Amino acid sequence: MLDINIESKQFQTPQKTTKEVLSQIHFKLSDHDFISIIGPSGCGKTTLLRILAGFDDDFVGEIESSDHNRATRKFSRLGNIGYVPQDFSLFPWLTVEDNIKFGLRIKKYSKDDQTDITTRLLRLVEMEEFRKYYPKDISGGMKQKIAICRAIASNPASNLIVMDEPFSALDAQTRNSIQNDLLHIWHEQHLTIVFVTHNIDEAVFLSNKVIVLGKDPANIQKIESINLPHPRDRTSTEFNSIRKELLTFL
Amino acid sequence: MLDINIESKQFQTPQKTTKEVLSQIHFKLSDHDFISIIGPSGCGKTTLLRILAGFDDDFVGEIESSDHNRATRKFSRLGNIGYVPQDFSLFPWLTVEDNIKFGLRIKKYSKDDQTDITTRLLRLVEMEEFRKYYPKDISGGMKQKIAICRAIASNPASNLIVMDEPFSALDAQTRNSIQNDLLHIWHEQHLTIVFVTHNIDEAVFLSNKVIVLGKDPANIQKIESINLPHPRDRTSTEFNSIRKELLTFL
Amino acid sequence: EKSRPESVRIGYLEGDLHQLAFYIAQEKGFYTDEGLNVTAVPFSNGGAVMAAFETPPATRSIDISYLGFAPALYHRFNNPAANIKVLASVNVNGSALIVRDDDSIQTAADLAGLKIAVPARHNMQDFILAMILDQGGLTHDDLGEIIVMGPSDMIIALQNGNIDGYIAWEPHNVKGTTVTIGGKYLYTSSDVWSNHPCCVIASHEDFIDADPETVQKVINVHYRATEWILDHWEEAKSIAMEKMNLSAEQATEAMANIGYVYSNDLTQMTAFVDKLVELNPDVSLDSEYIPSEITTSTQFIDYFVDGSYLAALD
Amino acid sequence: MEIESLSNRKSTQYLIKLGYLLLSFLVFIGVWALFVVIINEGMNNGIRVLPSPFEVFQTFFHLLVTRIDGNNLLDHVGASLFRVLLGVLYAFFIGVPLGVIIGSSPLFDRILRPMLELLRPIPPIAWIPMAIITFGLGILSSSFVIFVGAFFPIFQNAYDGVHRSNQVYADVARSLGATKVDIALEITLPAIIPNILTGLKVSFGVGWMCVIAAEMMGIDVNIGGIGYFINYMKDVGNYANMMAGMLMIAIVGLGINGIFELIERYILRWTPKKQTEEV
Amino acid sequence: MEIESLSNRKSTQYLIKLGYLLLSFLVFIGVWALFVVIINEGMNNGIRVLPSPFEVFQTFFHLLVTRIDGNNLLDHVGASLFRVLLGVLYAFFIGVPLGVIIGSSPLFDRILRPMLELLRPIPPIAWIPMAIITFGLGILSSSFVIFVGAFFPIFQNAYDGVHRSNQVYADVARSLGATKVDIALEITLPAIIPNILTGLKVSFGVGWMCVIAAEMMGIDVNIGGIGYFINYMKDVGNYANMMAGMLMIAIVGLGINGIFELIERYILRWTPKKQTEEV
Ligand SMILES: Nc1ncnc2c1ncn2[C@@H]1O[C@H](COP(=O)(O)OP(=O)(O)OP(=O)(O)O)[C@@H](O)[C@H]1O
Ligand SMILES: Nc1ncnc2c1ncn2[C@@H]1O[C@H](COP(=O)(O)OP(=O)(O)OP(=O)(O)O)[C@@H](O)[C@H]1O
Ligand SMILES: [Mg+2]
Ligand SMILES: [Mg+2]
Repeated sequence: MLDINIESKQFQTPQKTTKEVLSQIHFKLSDHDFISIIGPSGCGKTTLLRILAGFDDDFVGEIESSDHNRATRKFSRLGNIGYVPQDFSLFPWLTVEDNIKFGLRIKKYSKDDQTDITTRLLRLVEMEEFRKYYPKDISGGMKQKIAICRAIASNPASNLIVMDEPFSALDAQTRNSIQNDLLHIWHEQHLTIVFVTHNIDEAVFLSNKVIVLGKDPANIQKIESINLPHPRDRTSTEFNSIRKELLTFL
Repeated sequence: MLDINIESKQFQTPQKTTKEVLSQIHFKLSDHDFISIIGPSGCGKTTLLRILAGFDDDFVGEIESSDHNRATRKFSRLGNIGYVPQDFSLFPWLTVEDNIKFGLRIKKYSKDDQTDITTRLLRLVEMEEFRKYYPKDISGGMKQKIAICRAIASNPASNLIVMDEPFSALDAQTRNSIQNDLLHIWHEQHLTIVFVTHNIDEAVFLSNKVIVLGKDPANIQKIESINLPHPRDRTSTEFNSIRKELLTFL
Repeated sequence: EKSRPESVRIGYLEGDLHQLAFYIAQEKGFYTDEGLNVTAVPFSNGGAVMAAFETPPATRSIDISYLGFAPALYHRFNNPAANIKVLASVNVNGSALIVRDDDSIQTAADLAGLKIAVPARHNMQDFILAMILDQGGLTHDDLGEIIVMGPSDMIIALQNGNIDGYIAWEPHNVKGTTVTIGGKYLYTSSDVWSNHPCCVIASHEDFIDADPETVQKVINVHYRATEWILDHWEEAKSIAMEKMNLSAEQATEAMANIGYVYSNDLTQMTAFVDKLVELNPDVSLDSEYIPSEITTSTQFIDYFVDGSYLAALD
Repeated sequence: MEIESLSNRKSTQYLIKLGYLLLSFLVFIGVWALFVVIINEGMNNGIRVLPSPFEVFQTFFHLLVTRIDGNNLLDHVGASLFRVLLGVLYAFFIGVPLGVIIGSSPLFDRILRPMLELLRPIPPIAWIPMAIITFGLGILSSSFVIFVGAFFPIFQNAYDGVHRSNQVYADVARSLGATKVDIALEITLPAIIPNILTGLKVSFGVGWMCVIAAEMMGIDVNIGGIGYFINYMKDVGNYANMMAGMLMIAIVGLGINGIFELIERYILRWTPKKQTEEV
Repeated sequence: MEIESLSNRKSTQYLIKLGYLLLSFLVFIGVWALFVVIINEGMNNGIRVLPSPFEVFQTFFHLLVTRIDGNNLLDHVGASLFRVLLGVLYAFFIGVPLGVIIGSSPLFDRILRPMLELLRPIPPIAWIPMAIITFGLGILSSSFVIFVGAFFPIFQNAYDGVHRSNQVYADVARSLGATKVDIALEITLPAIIPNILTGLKVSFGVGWMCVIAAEMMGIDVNIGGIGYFINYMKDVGNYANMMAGMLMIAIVGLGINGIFELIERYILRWTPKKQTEEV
């Protein structure tokens, strides 16, 4: 589906020097992949994701969309990639409902469609009664659920969604249940997901491929395929041996 | 060492109604215990910890210090409990060094002692070179290490330190290394630690007793003793069976 | 004669040709000759001078001031702290009503409904305006609007069409009659009342009691300066031109409208009080702030005007 | 019983609050009266220069209905408010677009901002003489001075708002298919509304201050305004009227603050509550 | 070579910045000149009312050394600055303790704050007539007016600082054995320093504005001050001098801002950098 070939990504520091943040990031993203990216804090995960989502095309390299037979860095400018950012992701001036509707409204869906889709998604994440709430009035876990709903609501043409540590602030219980929700949606809507986390456990539990990044500059330390069936048992021996192995790369 | 008997703790809500946050919290804290408290977000962990630390004595119940043969709720007003709060814990207007020195200065240690103790602790957490930095210029993990140093620097008479989710913002790698540091210090200084976390893994890895709290109001669901020797293997079967068991209580 | 000069703070109105004697005295060093060290305190109108007299003794900022007779009277009747005495006169006449040069405005009666500016309410010019209006059978209430502003702003306002006319002291009247401003004299104050009292010198009773010698010196200087103006008209004119930014023609015309005097014309002053009481409902000889035994304007002027320093001129 | 005791407690708390407010008001009147006595007795040897609080209140109500030179207190304060409104309106319609444009375009930022920075340190009041000589004595002058005072807070807040408005919101919107125009209208604008409100509030404060100064200097030949009124009353020596005018200013100021609070509460219902407040 | 190209790039960037600043200045002069032409030609039929920028700069330098009525521009601006400083100083020494006390004591808060809230909406400028009649025309009056203007920003910031200062810091300090006095001196005070600085900065701005208004109304019989100067020059019709005075105000304003920035950069070195800035 996508061929990612990033030779290098540099930033200008406040001292006007340049700093290489990404180097030699090469991997393939296939249809219905669930790729997790893990790596130390500040290594460049968000930067990589922003490039994937097409918000940043100031890098050396290329991202090619193989199936549509066109080569462009700006493939996502069409707005066909869902994005769940690391933080502050809901528009605080819109209600829960209007946040989900945002993309639908922009894409000029009919009022009825907007309501239908929103209601279906709110039901899916069990948040129908919070429709009229503003983001400030719901908990962190709820916010994350809504951010995910918003990303998938208008059904990105690419079916691709990138997520940046979406569960970092949640407690174990909420996190577990929302992980299962995500897997459910992923399967249901036949999505392709790129997922950044700093939690190895989570990566192993969710994805079929884990990319481990190093630091200064971030480069790929390891790409691990995980073929365990879902739902996965976190206490199984295979699960833990994969965790252990990944840990050695960090 | 401490006999904790909290019958009830209530808050006044902004709507002027009252809300019970803690109910029937009874447990014992022995010398050199490492107790972890886990529970869902917003259940009352911080509230409980603040009561333990003596910052809040507006509750029904009693906390008795058994070994000193005196019964008082305000035992910690003597300033003999170390406290590592959940957030914003370093004094931002002081350098790393002066943060650690704060308690020593208050307790009128000699200048030389202040410097010696600070240097020793900074060396222990491998942060000597950051002496003169202000908190804003060091990473989250470093801040947490300094907060711990500050809490133990002036050697609380009780040897008791309470910590409120001190590692919540860290990536896996940093978290693992600082967990080991903490165990080292705990053993070395013969400390008693009460540790709040929302990470079951962390609780099982660190402590000899895990208290699982329920919600609305928080009450004790389970007190689990863990007798595995240190260092613990997160991938071992025992470890994972304990994790699994605790998960059922959440 | 004296080694250390006596300090005295004298108030005056900014850019008022009536008070030329003060400018001349400063310029010619008459105060220094008397051994006085003068702090000159500028004010925008007589009301502001009176407010300064009325502040508590500890914070009062002037000892003696040049100001219009009207605000001095008005405040004396209406403010418990306005304990001043008039010591000498400064000029007669010298005010005028300037209106836009328009055929529709020919007499006092045409002022009905117009917007007229005055330097302050209840000051000298406001009072003259009342007299002008009275000639046309009008009162202040018949004007479209009465507006208070500094005399220099009046000229700008007339030029911009913000007002239809104004009444001020010289040289602001003559300045308003240039081609660009487009005003004309409708009445001079001497048209409605020849040789009416105008500016005076007044001092607070506290100061008169405390330092009569300095008061005497100031009056001496004023006398000398006034005489000097009358004796050296052309030279005085050139000083006025420089101080007030005037052309020779403007200075000539303006000074011709002003009668520079020093002695008090008690008859005219009494008439002034009578007219003030008649035209001004706020002013009454019953005022609780003047001694109760005073019931007539003659008695009041006798009380209010202290001619002893003029009498003692050397 | 539970509920009753609760409602009892509530009304008790209410009464306590009211009691404190009353106490505060009494303390205020007391301090004021004391001040008057000190000035009159201590500094003026018993001459009644300053009026007592009671006299001021009496005069205040009297002036609400009695016209002096054709205008009562309400006319004056209304004229002042109108001037402020007009100036702030100009500032709003020029300041917000300029803030957004300069805030989002580095080129304009580089060329126009230093110029504005040069003008900014001149207080609006220092423009009064300039305004009088160029625009005469009328609404043009007064609203110009208020415009100068109101412009910078509004501009700066809009500018800061754009600068600080989170890039992430724009990214998300783009990922959902929003165009540049969509982002400007649907993201930037709502995101900077709190800033603009803050700017407006500050502007009103500054404008209110400027109008009083400008009126004292007689900037507008139409109805004098409340600043004109108090200065005029000083000049004619009627200090009770002067202080009644100040009272009027205080009341209107309180009113403006109250209105802003209501507007904020409504428009900013999506923002988290502020920490403080509660009297 | 790497390093050289880097330093090259640096100096190029520096040049570009300088170029933009110059361009900005030229645009500024151009706009100003255009404004003068419009006023003189368009509104005054070709009569030169407003001076050209060039004339103003010339006059400015002339007035730096030439005395008018005994004082040059620097004397005037110095007098104004002194008044502001004095008023702000009073406000500081009264506002900070009061803010801390009222901020930390619910009782004082309830009794004193409503009283202050009643006084707050009266702009400092509205106090000018009152100041003149009670304190006369001198430094007492002018510094009183500036005090009123400077007090509220300083008080409010100290108050907010205490209110918002994090309870957690106090808890930690207590856990380390700090007494109440320790906490007040070692926690509350440093924690509110940024607030107090903000308050001071606002105060200076307000004070600078007030002093100009007060001087225009002739509040001080000693050296007139820069506000008096520009108003006086308007009155005598010397508009080049008037605008030179305004230029002086702008320059001093820029200077004050610069000094505050330096102080902030030093005292607040422990606070995270602000987002914006950079011209
Ligand atoms: N706009 C920018 N300008 C300069 N440097 C930047 C910029 N954005 C990011 N960086 C730098 O790039 C590096 C990678 O940042 P990034 O946010 O991608 O890390 P991350 O892996 O997402 O970290 P975290 O786990 O904390 O979210 C960091 O060192 C950061 O300082
Ligand atoms: N001062 C207070 N006034 C009113 N309610 C409060 C107060 N402090 C805490 N609460 C309430 O008490 C409950 C428990 O809060 P607490 O901070 O102890 O939770 P927590 O378990 O530490 O949560 P987290 O995992 O998010 O840190 C919450 O519902 C909170 O709203
Ligand atoms: Mg990131
Ligand atoms: Mg907590």
